[in-house]
Amino acid sequence: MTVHGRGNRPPVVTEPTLGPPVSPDATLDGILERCRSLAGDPSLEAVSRWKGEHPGALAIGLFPVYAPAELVEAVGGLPVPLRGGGGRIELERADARMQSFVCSITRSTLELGLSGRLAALDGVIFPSICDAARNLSGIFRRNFPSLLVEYLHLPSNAASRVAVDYGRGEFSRLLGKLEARAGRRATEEDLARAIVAGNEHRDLVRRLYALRREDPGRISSLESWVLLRAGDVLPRGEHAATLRRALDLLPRRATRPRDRIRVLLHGAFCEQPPLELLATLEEAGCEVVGDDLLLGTRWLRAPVRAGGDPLGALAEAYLRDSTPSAVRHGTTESKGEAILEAVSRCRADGVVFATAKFCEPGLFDLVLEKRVLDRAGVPSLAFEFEERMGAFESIRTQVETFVESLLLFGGERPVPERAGRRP
Amino acid sequence: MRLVAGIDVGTRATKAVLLDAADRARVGRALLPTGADLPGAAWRALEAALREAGFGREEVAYVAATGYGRYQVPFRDLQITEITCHARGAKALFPSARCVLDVGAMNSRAMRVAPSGRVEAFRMNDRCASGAGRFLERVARSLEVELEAVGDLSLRSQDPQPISSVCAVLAESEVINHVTEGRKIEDILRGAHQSIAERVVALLRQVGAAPTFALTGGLAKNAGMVRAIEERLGSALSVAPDAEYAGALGAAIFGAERLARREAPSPLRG
Amino acid sequence: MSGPFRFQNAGRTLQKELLSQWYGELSSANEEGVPVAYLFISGNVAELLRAFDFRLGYPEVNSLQCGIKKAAGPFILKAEDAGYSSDVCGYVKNDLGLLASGGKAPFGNLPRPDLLLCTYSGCTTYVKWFEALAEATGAPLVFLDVPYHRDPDAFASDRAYVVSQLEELIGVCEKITGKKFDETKLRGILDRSRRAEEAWTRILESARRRPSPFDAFFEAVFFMAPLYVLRGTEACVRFYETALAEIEERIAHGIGPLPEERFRVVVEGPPPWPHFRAFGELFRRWGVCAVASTYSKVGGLFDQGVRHDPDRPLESIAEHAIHCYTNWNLGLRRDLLERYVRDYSADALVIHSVKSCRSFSVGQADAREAFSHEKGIPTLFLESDLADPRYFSEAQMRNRIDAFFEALTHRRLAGAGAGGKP
Amino acid sequence: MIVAGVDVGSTATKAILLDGNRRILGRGLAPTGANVVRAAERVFREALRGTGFEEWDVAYTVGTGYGRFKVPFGDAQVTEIGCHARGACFLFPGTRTILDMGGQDTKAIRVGPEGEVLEFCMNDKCAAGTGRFLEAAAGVLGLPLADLGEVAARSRSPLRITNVCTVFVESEIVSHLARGSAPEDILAGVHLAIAGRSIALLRRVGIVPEVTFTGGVSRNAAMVRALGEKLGLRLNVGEDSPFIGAAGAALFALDRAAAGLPRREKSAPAGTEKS
Ligand SMILES: Nc1ncnc2c1ncn2[C@@H]1O[C@H](COP(=O)(O)OP(=O)(O)O)[C@@H](O)[C@H]1O
Ligand SMILES: Nc1ncnc2c1ncn2[C@@H]1O[C@H](COP(=O)(O)OP(=O)(O)O)[C@@H](O)[C@H]1O
Ligand code: SF4
Ligand code: SF4
Ligand code: SF4
Repeated sequence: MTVHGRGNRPPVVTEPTLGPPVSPDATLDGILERCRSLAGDPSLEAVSRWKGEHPGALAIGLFPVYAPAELVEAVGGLPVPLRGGGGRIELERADARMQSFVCSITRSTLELGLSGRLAALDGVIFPSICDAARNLSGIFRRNFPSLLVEYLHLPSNAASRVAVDYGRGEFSRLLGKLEARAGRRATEEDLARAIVAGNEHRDLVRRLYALRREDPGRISSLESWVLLRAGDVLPRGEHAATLRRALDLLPRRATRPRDRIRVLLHGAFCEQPPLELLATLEEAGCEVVGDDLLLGTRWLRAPVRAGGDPLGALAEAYLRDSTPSAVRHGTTESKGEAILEAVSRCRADGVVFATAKFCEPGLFDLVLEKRVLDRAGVPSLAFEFEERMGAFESIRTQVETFVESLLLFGGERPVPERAGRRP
Repeated sequence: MRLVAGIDVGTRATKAVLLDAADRARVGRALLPTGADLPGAAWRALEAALREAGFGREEVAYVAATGYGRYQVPFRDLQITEITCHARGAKALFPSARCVLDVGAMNSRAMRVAPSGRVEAFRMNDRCASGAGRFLERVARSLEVELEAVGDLSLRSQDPQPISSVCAVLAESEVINHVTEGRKIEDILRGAHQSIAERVVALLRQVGAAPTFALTGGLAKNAGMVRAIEERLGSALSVAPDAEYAGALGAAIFGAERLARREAPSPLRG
Repeated sequence: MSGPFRFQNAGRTLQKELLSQWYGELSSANEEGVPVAYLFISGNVAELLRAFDFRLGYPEVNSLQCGIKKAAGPFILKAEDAGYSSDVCGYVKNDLGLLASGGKAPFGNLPRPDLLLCTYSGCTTYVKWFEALAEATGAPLVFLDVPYHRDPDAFASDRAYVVSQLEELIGVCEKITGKKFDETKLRGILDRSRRAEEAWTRILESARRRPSPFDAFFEAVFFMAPLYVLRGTEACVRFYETALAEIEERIAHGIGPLPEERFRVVVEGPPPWPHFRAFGELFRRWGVCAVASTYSKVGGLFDQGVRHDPDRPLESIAEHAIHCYTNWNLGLRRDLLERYVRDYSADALVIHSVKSCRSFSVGQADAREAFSHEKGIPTLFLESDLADPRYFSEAQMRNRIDAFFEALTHRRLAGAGAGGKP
Repeated sequence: MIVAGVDVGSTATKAILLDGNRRILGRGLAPTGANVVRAAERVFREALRGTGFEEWDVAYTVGTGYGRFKVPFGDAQVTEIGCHARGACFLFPGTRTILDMGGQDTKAIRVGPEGEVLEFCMNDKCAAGTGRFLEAAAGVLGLPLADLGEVAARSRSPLRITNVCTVFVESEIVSHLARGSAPEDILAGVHLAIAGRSIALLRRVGIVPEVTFTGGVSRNAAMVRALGEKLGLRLNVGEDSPFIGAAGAALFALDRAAAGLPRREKSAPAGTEKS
């Protein structure tokens, strides 16, 4: 039985599975360049290559948000977080099977499938997040009969005594399906290893965010996006090594202080905004010091308990320690508290809500969260985005206005003279 | 004399306002169609304002640009969004204004403004042009009425004909339907004005409408529009005779403040 | 053989009477000091709450009523003013707008709830709705997590999970009402539910006849209301027995809801409430009778054998919660539609896709592909909304409906066998 | 015997005159403008001109298009979907799929061998991606509609046009011009954007060759080319393509006249009589 080295303790630094491994003398620019090329590829070429090198192993797509990558890893598979088309693909076929009033990620994910770009996958897991994604799982089942399409019902009744047990049962049901498809069983050790590797990886992601928070001049939000997004197509071990190397190099990088407002970007927990949107935020004078973008498998806030019953630990982590988002039931107080806490942790001047157009859960939560911020006197700006938006003029205008409302009237800070910064 | 210029390069019209840098008195202004050449339009508007005021371009010490073409003004010192500028300009015209509504050719914007002139909240129409001036232009064109006349005509209406289409383009055929059914032109126009008013007032409500209200932008010149918005809002609007210059005025004020705070050499001189 | 008409319109008349009575009781609940619970239509657990004498309020019914009384527009705008996007469910916005306007609905005043019971069978927007109501009313929000019917393998554990939560819910209800749980009382309620469900199923199945005595969409939406709001009461049983008598009378006279039935269709999707009459008229002109519909199954798939059962109280409540139409996975839904087309000898499938409700709509365009391209069932696809009056254009609707039935007529005339029949 | 079909579109009104042997005797085309009735009468007379027939010689007239109920001399009405299908199969008997691009809406129709409508789809909520969109682009670029094809053909590197709103696209075009982009590249981009949208619509009904392109936009050579390239197919287009709706209406008129159906049944939809 082959257990791919990733996740062993101490964690492997390199895993010679894909292209050149992260060499100890890789430069930051080199790493960013490589990540950029990986992050920009909607056809999952890196996944095909991985499959070539691991005959018989499964590549399983994970639809956002709360999909347990650990289960896939425990059967020796490669979890492949799906992030839609990223604005890079034309919707030619999906439009015929999905109405225009549905969020982009569900439509573009369908297009990825219909256009054959998901051919490298053996299956897709859809966690219970919203009506659109739930029904997408049904559309996938019909259109791609050879894929293993699993809908994972995550318990939403945290108050119930039976919820964790039920969640454990649901994880176990899913694992059973994965085992059957993979033709191998996942032992307790396999699961435990995957959990440890996941914990370590998430810890690195947290360190990167801490760095951006403390020292935003070291790495732009665009660079950190690229760095994390590459993790969507890399095996966890390899991505961890990349992150670790980048984290070593970043403090040595030259930095220049910039006169910007510090903002928390919030609301894009599922469908991801186009990269240009982050660029627009930066150009318009924002330093994004915190976000809830779905980069990496970030959804667990605390390490999953190691030892004991691994499935139970995963279920409990989901129910007790997962990042709150619009697709997880929670009270306004708890969500409001979480966002205020993030504002103060990031020392943010304001919050920018970027919500995916047609994302019903996101658009509902936005109203309540914005109210909480208004009451607390935290300035905020809200707009909607789409994967395939080409024009950022209107968003630029809104963000600039927001920046101006804080800088021009903010007291001692000088007015930014941005003449010439943009063609 | 040292002058500060505010230039508002809008989708349809480019506006320039000149202020005396010393006492911020307005000394000149101009409005020209924007066309396709944005830098040229900005330049011509500034020239025209200078001509009107009788000054030379070497006297311009600072240029602040705003409007959708603000980045296309090569000789600017500073650019600020039209939202911030309209709010500021309106505040200068009507110091008691709490909410400002700017209705231009393609965009409408609603702002709630703090006493300092800071924009506290704002909304703009996005993606769909149904609640802005272009809608009226299209209606005017299909009814073969001069744009300048539509507002006054609409005020004569006794029996407004609602326009239900949300689309500025499709509304045209609805207008045509009304004509075929023998509806009066003023009634159709009134319906069109009400349809825009409905949309812009919705923007105002979303920022938390609170009196007093000021209207700026090109549609402020249209008396029928003013009336339709007032009716929908249930509150009076402050409208300046030259409300479409509010953005340029706001930009010029920011420019003057900026100049006062820090002397910057003007690229026009160098 | 046919006697005189005794039951003509008896159903609609009694329905109106019962509903206004129910609204009246609801409106005065706060003053009377009777506890009020809000809950959803789909897969709700009304019987359990009734066992504790809660008066039941249904925010969905508020929105439905506002929609059909053409009162939804201003409420929806009110919610949008408060920041809700124009793209989210209009039912939710209508209800929140109504609440923000003081809860004065065109049909009565909304009482303050003492319990918000979110059973979210089939729609995750329910969660958002009740989270918002909890914030607005301050009432306790209790969650009943009903898993999506995704996989037969999961059913047994799903049901057990719901039953455990129901047991927990009993504790909550005891605390709120100060009453002890009375199982005998629950069994009685369940028995009345079962009787109403039996009669309702017979009404639904009568549409297999030609002509159909009953329109399973345009009429059914009125006939099914008591099943939502009165299920488990004696009045509910009386209503369905009366309605069944009316239908049987029509059968005896060989008549249906239309002067002449020219096309039989299956309707998928909710109705456009704000334009319901105009919408129906567009079909009636063509002699179209709906012989089956999915909207009439949102409150429970009784024609598929789902029943409340006094002998298995909590289990049958849990089964009912899981087996409502929108909680079925798309594969099961498609199979059901196909069965309806076949068993009810329909000429075509009409899909009404509403923007508000992704729970219904996402997947409909794909189903249309399946039906029209792969199964050869003529399919008419229409788009508008169930609550928001802004998304309906009568001229466009009419164009599509006319073109579709024009084509069906021509095909019939040309002798091409009308598709859809096996 | 002669019959007429009048297609009152949102933008243009068209008329076709047929004789008993299904020969086209005359055509009429005029902008619909503000007075639908006048436009219908005008094209009707235009179609008669030079044929030697008079108005009262016309045995039966079918109206179609969005203004079909407003043709005062119409004897019956058929939706434009039915008429486009009928007309397309008449002019191009191999037709199985039809794309109709008019001034305000775009329709995709799949038909059977007899011209019977099997399935259709239309976009009509918004003027995005319709003939009006092209008109707006032409207006901003200062080009007559008839020249669009020629200009777009010169493009080597079409731009990506992202706006779908007919109003906002104008400012997008202006900003492209301001950045120094060539009008032909902008125009080619506009055509590609619309072609993409229409193909998505076609896919919904299923693309079965031959594909016939109807409606006013079929006169636009750049659109014909853009669609052909994207589909990898040759589209049926001819001189009479903009008249296909009217021709279909005339064919229905012929059937009815031949069947001796009564005239002026204005309120009932044409397909509704019993067999
Ligand atoms: N006299 C007038 N009567 C009615 N509308 C007018 C008049 N003058 C200008 N407008 C409207 O004002 C709009 C231009 O407003 P403006 O604020 O200058 O727009 P922008 O800043 O976007 O160029 C035009 O769309 C036009 O419809
Ligand atoms: N000479 C031409 N060259 C290119 N396109 C044309 C020409 N004439 C009309 N069109 C296009 O045809 C459209 C009108 O199409 P039509 O089918 O007549 O519309 P409708 O039936 O909706 O009135 C116009 O919007 C325009 O884009
Ligand atoms: S973006 Fe929102 S609506 Fe779309 S799949 Fe994600 S959670 Fe659902
Ligand atoms: S509805 Fe009309 S105005 Fe609105 S986006 Fe579409 S084309 Fe533009
Ligand atoms: S999404 Fe559909 S089922 Fe859910 S609340 Fe809205 S209308 Fe009801």
